[in-house]
Amino acid sequence: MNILLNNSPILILALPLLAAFLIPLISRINKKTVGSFSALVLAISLVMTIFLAVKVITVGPQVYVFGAKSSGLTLPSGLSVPIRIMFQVDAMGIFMGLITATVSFLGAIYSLAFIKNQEGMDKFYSLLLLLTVGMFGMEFTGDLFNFFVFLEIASIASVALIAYRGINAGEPAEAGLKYMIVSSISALVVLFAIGIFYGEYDLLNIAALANMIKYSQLDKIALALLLPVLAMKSGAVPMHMWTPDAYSEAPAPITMILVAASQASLYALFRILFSLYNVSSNTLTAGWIIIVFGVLSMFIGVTMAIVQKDIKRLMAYHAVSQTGYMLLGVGVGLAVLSNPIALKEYGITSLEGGIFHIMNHAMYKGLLFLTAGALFFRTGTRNLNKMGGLAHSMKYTTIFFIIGAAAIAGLPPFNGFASKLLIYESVYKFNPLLSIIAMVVSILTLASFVKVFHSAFLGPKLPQFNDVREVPQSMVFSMAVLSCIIIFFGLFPDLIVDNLVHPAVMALVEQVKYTGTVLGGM
Amino acid sequence: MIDNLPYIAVAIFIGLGIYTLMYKKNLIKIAIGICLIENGVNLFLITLGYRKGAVAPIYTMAPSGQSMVLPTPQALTLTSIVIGIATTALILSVVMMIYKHYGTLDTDEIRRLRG
Amino acid sequence: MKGMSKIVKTVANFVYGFIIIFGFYIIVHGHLTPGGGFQGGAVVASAFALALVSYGSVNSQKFLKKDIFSLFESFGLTLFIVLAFSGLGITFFYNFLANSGNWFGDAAVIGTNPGNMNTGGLIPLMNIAVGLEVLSALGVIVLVMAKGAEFTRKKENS
Amino acid sequence: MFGLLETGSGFWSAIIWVIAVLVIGYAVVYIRNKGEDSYKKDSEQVKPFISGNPEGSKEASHLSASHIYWGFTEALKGYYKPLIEMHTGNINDYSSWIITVTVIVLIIIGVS
Repeated sequence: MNILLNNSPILILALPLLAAFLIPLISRINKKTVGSFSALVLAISLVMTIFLAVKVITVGPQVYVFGAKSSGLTLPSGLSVPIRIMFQVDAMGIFMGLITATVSFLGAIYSLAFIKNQEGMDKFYSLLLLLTVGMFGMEFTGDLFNFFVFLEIASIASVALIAYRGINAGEPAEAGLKYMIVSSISALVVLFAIGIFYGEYDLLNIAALANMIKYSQLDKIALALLLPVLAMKSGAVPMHMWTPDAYSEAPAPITMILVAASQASLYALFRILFSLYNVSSNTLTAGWIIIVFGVLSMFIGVTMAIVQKDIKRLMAYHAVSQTGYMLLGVGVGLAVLSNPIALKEYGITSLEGGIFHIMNHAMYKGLLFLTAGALFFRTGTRNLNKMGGLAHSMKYTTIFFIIGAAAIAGLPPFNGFASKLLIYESVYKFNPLLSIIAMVVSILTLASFVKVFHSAFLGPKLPQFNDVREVPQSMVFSMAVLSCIIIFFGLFPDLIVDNLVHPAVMALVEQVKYTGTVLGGM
Repeated sequence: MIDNLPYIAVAIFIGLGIYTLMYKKNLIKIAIGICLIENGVNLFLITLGYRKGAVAPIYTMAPSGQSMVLPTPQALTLTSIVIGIATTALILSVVMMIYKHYGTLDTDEIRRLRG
Repeated sequence: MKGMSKIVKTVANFVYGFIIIFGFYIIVHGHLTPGGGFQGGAVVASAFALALVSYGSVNSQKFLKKDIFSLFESFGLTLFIVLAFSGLGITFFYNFLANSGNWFGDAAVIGTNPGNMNTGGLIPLMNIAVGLEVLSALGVIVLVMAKGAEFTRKKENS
Repeated sequence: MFGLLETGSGFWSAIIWVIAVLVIGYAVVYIRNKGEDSYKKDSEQVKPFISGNPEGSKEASHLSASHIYWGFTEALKGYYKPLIEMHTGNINDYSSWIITVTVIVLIIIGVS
């Protein structure tokens, strides 16, 4: 038991990795067990993530060094800088890890019915596990180059999954190609920036780099290269065009996981801005750049969503818009990072709002995409114009959709309201205009979900949907779990904020904590 | 000056790649553009690890006392080449799928997803 | 794809074995010389590409089977990750074979020397696993691309 | 207690909110029940009044998605037209946007 817990940072990744490679072998013996096998592995991974989270929150950040004589040996034989690849899990990393574990487990459960008996099912689950591995790796790694490798693993796996239906139709292949090209550009730019860091400091470890960083001209260039591409991977306007394409064409459980994957890029952006640069950089400028990205994403995302006719495309634009809230909250926190009074007064709250919104968004947007998948599963269309009256025959899905839509629109008492309230109130003290824009966007969000609700669920029962039934149990199970999480977060937001979000924010703000776990001298 | 030539080559590689991505309409050419940028970045990494007059970093073959070039950037480059092959293969196979359904490689026509 | 002329086929027959042997040489000597699993695997896969080009995709399917390739691919990957797991008593990826006196367990000699095959611990084993994976994965890629080329030609002709 | 979430300038508690909603809702229902009950279920009252025209079939009356918020988009035509034109779906434009934004950020961070 102890050995499991000590090795849990790597086992969370390594077990899905092993399973991903075993699946092609298993499917030769029995094709049907593949899905339940991967769900089982992801469940183990989820349990281990929860145990690791308890350990990280109570004990402190965990370091895992690959191939060393002991897993905590960061500086072997008197070296002053770490040379081995290591995983470094602090409160922020495990916060994202919990999201990834939950979402990928539920995605696998949902896929049991959604991807039943289709051609290439073994490859689907292999890639799903690889995508999970890539996301976990991006969140846990303490090494920049390792981050690049996991970024590429995640994007290659997600491209293959987006193009999963590309054998039979052209659009998924098109969406996959677009995502592949933008993500290769971003990965190469990230690699170039890593090269700059290596050329300047001869280091790849984030903590050691953070200790040395001077914000010279080269560091400025590296920051300016990393910031937009990572914002692009998380879907910030005006580089969001891949988001609706990829999200709408991927199978629904994959879309849910892709949302978490884009948030892993967002996490990397925050990690670089807070843990790597922190106050050594010009935080006001970087913060305002993030805020501008955020406001543009919020507003353009939601206004584009209102005119969409494809249900998943509409939700994808909402994903862009909600990413804007996170960017806004964290951007305000970053802008006042070097000002201790403002940071204490509203900066921390704003960061809490932004970070809490990440988790909330993963949950309710996942739920909404799953309901859209359920509609597609039964009606065979994503076009809202062709839907109607589905509440008559899909009662559970309707209830789940209402919960998700209320949460995304920020209606109390659901979880979206709690994080949005934190953002509104703290951002208002920073700049009232930004807060007002955020509220308007929230209203427009509600308006566009009223449209979806009316055109898909309300109205008389349409004759072409007479034989539509409720979706299978595994799909209902995934959606029910997400709904329960949303209601729980909505009723007890203080539990989550105090126990998970606040430690995560402090892990971001206090750079010494991050460097200290590797370099000592806490 | 002569030491900086690799960096100039890097700039040319990446510039050509960006030009290809922005202005070439053929999907195969776009894949080539990605490859160009990738080669530029790989060359950048390799050049960072180069030292004048140093030998290859092989444990058993280096004469003692002689300085070696840095092995880390070479390992990084190798990894990025491997990833690059996977990326290129994936792009090309997706392009093949697109050609199967759309019958064209022109980016102006491959935009059923828009708006 | 159709096969090429008799000259090409004869030369390909002659070179095929040598390329494969060279590839395996690179894989096995990965811990001593430049190269390793990926490079060697790529060299072996280039032999497959040569066979495919010279004999045409229809004829070469007799000896290049996609099914066997994908079996070897997942086998190589699983072997690699199992090797990484095997060090888990200490840490993941821990090289417990190095300097242990068992397989590949000799200590490496410092200074100019031709190199000892029996060093490196887990690294040669991992190189073999990676080599197996890469040669079969690239083989699959080459075969699938050839199939796709076949399809597009049919489409253009019709 | 009660799930109090400090927001910096106040607090938020979903439990209290739910209790308040229940209390107010009960009050509203109570007041409503006190009113006069003149609604008769099986009479002409329940039928929609369409100036004496016969009622159309229910299936035909469903309002599809593209008709909802038509006025909104029509009024904001000047905003929507360039915005939709911006989303060309062309891969070249995707890359161009990324590179343009990167250059702008490079300039801003470089100058500051």
